Amino acid sequence: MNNDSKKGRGREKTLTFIDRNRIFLLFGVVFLVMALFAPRFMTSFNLTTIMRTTAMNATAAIGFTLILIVGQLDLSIGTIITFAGVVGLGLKQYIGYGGSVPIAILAGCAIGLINGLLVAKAKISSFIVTLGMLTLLQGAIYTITRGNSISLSSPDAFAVSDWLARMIIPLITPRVVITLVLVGGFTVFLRLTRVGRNFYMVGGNRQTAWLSGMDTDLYTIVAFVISGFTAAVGGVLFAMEGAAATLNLGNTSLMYVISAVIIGGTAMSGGKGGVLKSFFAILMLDVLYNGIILFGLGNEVKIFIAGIILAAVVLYEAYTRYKHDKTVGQRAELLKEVDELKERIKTAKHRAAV
Amino acid sequence: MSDQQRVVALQMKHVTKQFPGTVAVNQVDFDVFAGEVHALVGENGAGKSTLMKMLAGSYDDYEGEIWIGDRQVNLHSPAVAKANGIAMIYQELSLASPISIAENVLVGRLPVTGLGLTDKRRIVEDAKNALERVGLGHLDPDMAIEEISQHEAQLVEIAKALWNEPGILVMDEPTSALSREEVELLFQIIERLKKEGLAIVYISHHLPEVFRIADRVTVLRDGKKIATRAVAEVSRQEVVQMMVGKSIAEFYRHESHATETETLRVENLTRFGFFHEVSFSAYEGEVLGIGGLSGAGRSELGRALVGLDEVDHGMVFLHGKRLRISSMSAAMARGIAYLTENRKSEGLALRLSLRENVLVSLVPRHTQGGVYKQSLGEPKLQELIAELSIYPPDPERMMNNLSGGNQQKVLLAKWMAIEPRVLVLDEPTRGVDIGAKSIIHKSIERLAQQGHTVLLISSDLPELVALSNRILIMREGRLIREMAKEESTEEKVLLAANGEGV
Amino acid sequence: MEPTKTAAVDSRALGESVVNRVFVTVGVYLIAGVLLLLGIGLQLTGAINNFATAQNMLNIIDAVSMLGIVAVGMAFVTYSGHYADLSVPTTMAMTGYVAVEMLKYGFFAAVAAALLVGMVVGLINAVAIGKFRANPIIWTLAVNYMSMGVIRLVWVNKQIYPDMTASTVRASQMFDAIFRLRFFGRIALPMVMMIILVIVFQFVLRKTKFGVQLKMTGAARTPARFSGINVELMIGIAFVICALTAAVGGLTVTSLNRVGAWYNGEGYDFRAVTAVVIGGVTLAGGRGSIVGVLGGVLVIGILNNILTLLGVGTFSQDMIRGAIFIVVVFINARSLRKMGRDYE
Amino acid sequence: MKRPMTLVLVLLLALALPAAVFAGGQKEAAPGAAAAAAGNLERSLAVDTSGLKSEDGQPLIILQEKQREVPSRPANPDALPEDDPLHWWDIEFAGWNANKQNIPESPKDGAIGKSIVFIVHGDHPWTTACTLGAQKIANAYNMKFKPLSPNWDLAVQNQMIDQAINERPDMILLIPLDAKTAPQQARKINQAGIPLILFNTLPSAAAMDYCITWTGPDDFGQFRMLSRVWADEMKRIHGTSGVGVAYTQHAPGGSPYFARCWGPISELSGYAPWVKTLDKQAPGFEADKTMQLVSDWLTRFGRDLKGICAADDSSQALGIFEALEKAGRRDVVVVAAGNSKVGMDLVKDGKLFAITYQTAEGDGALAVQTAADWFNGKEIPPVKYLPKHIITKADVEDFYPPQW
Repeated sequence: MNNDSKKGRGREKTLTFIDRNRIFLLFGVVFLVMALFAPRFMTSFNLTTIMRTTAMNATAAIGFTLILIVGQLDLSIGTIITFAGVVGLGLKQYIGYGGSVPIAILAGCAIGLINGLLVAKAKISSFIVTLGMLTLLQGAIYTITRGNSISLSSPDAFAVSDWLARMIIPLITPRVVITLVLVGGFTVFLRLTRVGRNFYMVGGNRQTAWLSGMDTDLYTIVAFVISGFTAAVGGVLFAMEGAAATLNLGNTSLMYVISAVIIGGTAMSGGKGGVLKSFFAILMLDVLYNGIILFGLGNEVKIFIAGIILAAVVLYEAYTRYKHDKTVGQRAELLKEVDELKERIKTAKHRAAV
Repeated sequence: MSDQQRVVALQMKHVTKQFPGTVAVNQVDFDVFAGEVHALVGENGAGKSTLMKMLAGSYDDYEGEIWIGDRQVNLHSPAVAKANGIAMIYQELSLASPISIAENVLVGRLPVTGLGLTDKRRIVEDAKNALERVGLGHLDPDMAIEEISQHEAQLVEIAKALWNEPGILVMDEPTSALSREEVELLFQIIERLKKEGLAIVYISHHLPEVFRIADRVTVLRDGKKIATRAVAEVSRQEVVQMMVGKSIAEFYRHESHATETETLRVENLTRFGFFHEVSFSAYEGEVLGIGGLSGAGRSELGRALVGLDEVDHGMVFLHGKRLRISSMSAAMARGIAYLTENRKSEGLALRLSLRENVLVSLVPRHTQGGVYKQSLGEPKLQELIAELSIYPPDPERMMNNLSGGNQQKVLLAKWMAIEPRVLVLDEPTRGVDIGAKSIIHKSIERLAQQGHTVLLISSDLPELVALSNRILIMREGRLIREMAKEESTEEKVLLAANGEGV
Repeated sequence: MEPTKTAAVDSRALGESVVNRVFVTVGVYLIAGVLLLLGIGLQLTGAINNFATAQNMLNIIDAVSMLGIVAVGMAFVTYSGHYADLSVPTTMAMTGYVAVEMLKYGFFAAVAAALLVGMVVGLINAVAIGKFRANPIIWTLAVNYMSMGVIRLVWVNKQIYPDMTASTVRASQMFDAIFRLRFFGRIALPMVMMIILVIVFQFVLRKTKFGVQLKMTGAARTPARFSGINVELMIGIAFVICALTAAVGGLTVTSLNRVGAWYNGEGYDFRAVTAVVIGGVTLAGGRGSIVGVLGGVLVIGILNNILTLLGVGTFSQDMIRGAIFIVVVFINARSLRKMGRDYE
Repeated sequence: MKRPMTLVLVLLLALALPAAVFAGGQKEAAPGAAAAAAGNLERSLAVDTSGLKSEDGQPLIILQEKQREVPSRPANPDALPEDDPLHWWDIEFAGWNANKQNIPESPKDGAIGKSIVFIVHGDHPWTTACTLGAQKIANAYNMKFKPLSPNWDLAVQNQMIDQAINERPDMILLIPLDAKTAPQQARKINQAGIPLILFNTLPSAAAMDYCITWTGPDDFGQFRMLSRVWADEMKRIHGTSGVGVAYTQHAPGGSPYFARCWGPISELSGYAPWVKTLDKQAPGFEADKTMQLVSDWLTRFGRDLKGICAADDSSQALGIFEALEKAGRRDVVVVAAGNSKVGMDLVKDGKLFAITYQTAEGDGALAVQTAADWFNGKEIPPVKYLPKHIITKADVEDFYPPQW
């Protein structure tokens, strides 16, 4: 190992740094474009709108990021969002928000717990478990509501929803605050606490984690519980602000969150990623959509661009790995002489030709 | 070793561990003194790894007593084992590839600030120190494991184990992926640790290493303990006999079957950055050894020959005809095959059956009019199971349920099945017990006898010297030397591989 | 993924209980059988009627034949160790649109064009996932978005009708017949297509070079590559097959709905995976069979049938379906492990 | 190393704020200023839209000759049995007893040149037609017309409403994505002081307090009409004994889910008590699922099943027919909602007995027309229904080419 290889690694490192933080750049670019060209984008009202739109999916994305970090998948977050919304508002008229909201959130955790137990203890693939849970919950929601979406038109309900939607300062409403607190909290937790780091270890290599004395099953289960928790929080708050819970509240969230989290740079393979990145990814998409609407363009554009971005990111990641695999293990000192070697080969060919 | 420091660090009293249907470890007594290296040898499936996993706390259902110092402990989870100062260095690397070196080394014991938050600065510092101890000071602790080479990773693994400042250190085949230099470094480290009073359990198939580093050696066979002896008082032969139960020559120089007819000729073969301008020829019935340190480009050369990696320059001739190898299947069709050095990750489909793993190489050949006839492979399969005495001889058995040695035999069988004209063997006996080893060696000889050409890439010098008719030495991606059988000795090969001597 | 026990285990040891053995061999058909018995039992108790009639059985198969067509293709993706192809729904919709558009050049042009669309989407997936190893779930999701975008951009939220685009009445009638053509007055064409596909692909999977090599690829990609298998190609073909069956499914759905619309095929991705997995094709890859997938499809059909006959509401049916899905997969995985045919 | 990133962001915000101020300043000079021009009202009143036609050749706006009479609200509708028409009063007559809250005054300065934002529920051929109809009227009044579609995503629709408010148009027209979320949405627009007209999806009553009016199909009324025709036909064919019917429901959420199932049930409980309801299920708008459902019904109820009422005349209707074909049941009388091409073709072939006339273009057109009337200072009723009409084989031809 000599300096050259070290230098090479230095360069590599800078690149990987940019790569690791690409989502912030991406966000910056999108934001800049919209700020410059989209009509009425840069009004504090509109920016607040964006933040408020972001809130639900951003909250759900926290848990989902964690799930990917431990190397699992949770397809049920969309329905958990809806479920929590329905429970939270459905029970309000009986026990008030004071009781119904905690119950809704606990329900979310409970669902997460079940997912987690089935994955960790019964050893069923999380893809299967959560896919089944998705179907099951969807049915449950329709059954308990008998097809009625739930709305509250009582003054106090409106009071709450107004409070949640109130603009404290530009960009910030109470619901946004809650989201930001959760995002910040989990970012710190995952980045700077031992337990947080352990989640990465579990996802990075389950066996290592286990051998270094971590209860990997526990970590997996906790991840699912947290995923259920954040999804539920996102759902119930959204419903409260709207003073209504529809039965397909979270339907679009799943694909939206998956795309965002991946674009944010969290890997399906586990052990990589971060909550803050996911948050900015969601923000980036919302800014994009917001701008698209401001431009007066339709969904087709929105869907198409979302697809392009996602595809680009996935391809980029795949391709860098592809390249990496091809070059890993090259000897620096040999690489140095490659050009000169090529030269010699060319001349040799030339001579052969003559 | 003077008597006053003979403190018993670890004692296992008739421990037993059963798996469904087998008793992997049967009433074994085992102890280690502080400041000694106690080697544990035995064939694959003898129970070494099981015994060690027991120590690591991988099982919560073993029988018998384990004493650490003067306390009896229940090592029912890795956490407990760690808490009792037991550290393991595993054969299969136990590092998380997407995660930084630093966090892998310090896993579970990340330094924290007063606020209970992890301390980035100290993480890097500590990791650096840990790496220094194994001579990896130049590595940047922030790099992810996936960005460093395999032998670097092996050393990181060791650094990780040492960082836990264990009282008892268990090493399971720690040298399997190391170059000679690194092995030397490791041995120095071990010596130092001995002086610091560590109790070290050293598992290896590599008897020379055992005799070089160990104070005592315990032999296991079929899960039972055969004997514990002071290394000074026992000979290699005796140990081997205890291991296999009967006396066999560990190595025998086999006579050459090499002919004058050239099978393979390689001219200026080059893959930029891996190996440059390699030229040589090999002959019918020849076993052509390729020696060198790990990472010298030997495996890359082998892979390039069968088209697993594309070549940037150079030519390959088979029986005088220029070969343009586009893919491995093409190479196989021409009669060139490559046996990988990584049995588990590259060699075998552990989820599939023995039959499927062996016959996969024959699929193209046994496909007629688009229809694959498995039955055509059946006789060959039986023949190979018999020749290599693969146990259990049940073609339906899933690979994961076979012992390492038998897995390696299956891997070899896969390539013997197509009877290639040129067979490249990359570390054909890595991590394999002596019984399996000698069987594999016999098969290699048989291939040579029948006029096949074998390219033998091996870091196991005795093996290399014993089997090869000629030995090519590679160093840092270049072919630097060729040795005739007569002049080739372990020492010479070693020196050459290190770029010394003429 | 706890440390796997490589110590030699001999067969006496393995939990070869009758249940496990039966389950591993006949797999999903055991469940299908149980459900049938359940149905008959319910009929005897009078809880439901006309369950065990040829008519009803045919209904069941009819109901799932389109799902079957798609699932059979999806099975190859799962079998190759790549979970699922989430671009299936939009592929179905797009083939529908293109086919209907192309009817102006006659029926066969339409079918050809539809299959071509499938082919193209399949190839895109093949390159990205087969060669560059893009994550299958995310990539196909992205492709799903993009092609949906394309559809919306090209056909600006309009849906198009065969009988309006078709050059000749005959063409539109033939297109209509894709779903409606009946043999012996009762055997519908989709059913026939499904059966044929099952037979053909079962053969392909078990008896051809591709099938055998795909198995190795699915079970262990790198070792497969180191055994001289062109894994890129194998995976690629798997995705192309999937896209092609999706195209066939798309044609059928479109013919049924008599309209090219972007919501044709919605939900077919997860529904197909469910069938595939219930059918015993494990997500780990390299395990299962097409006949098994047929079984999975039938199980779903029979289940829905019984539940509706019982008068269970659509929504409660979902709950039951979800639960049963998880349980079945659990039993399957567990018996495989107990049999020593698999590990976590 | 983190610095460059943070720098980028800080820079952006620095760029952002002045831009915000700038945009904010510009915002006030919104469109509609032109409308202030004198004589605009006269010119607006002079505009005649009665001549406009939908793609199906029908007049774009068919004004209901007489508004439908509303029974007085029972003390507690929910107490009544579900098959009592009055049980559904709150949904059916939502808006009639609304107590409007700070509804803006009409400027009475004419519709010409006004800017309106037109938010639908999601992309669908129906929506496309609906938007087209609205566009026609808007053009007639030379309005600034901005259609938005949230693609069936509530979060997005809320965002669009915010953005619409931010644009400060002269009016917002909205199809609530869900009846139950409408109140909060309407309330927000109302509080922003922007005139609002809700249309198509009948929102829950509370929403009516905040909008000028609601325009759209009289789903309940139409299905009460349809159910009578349906019952008569069944009576003609099967007599009045052992007549069982089943309903394929609309997707939950919104009045159609109830109107297109409980409408007929409650109506028939009085008009034709001999009709037994066997089952009702919501297979979604997927032909194959519906087909399976109906096949199972035929197995389960056999000859007892004499009629099916579908909430959708395309996919669902088709599914129903494939099932009936297979079972060789020509005798089942099927009726459905909406006049899509598929549905009307089925009527033409005599497979579908009757469908309701749901003019998509008219739906959008009526909303915009009502907006125009309001700008022109006309009196606006709290609820404005589209005309009710039942299409049968007899007159189906008049409705070709279909709107979607």
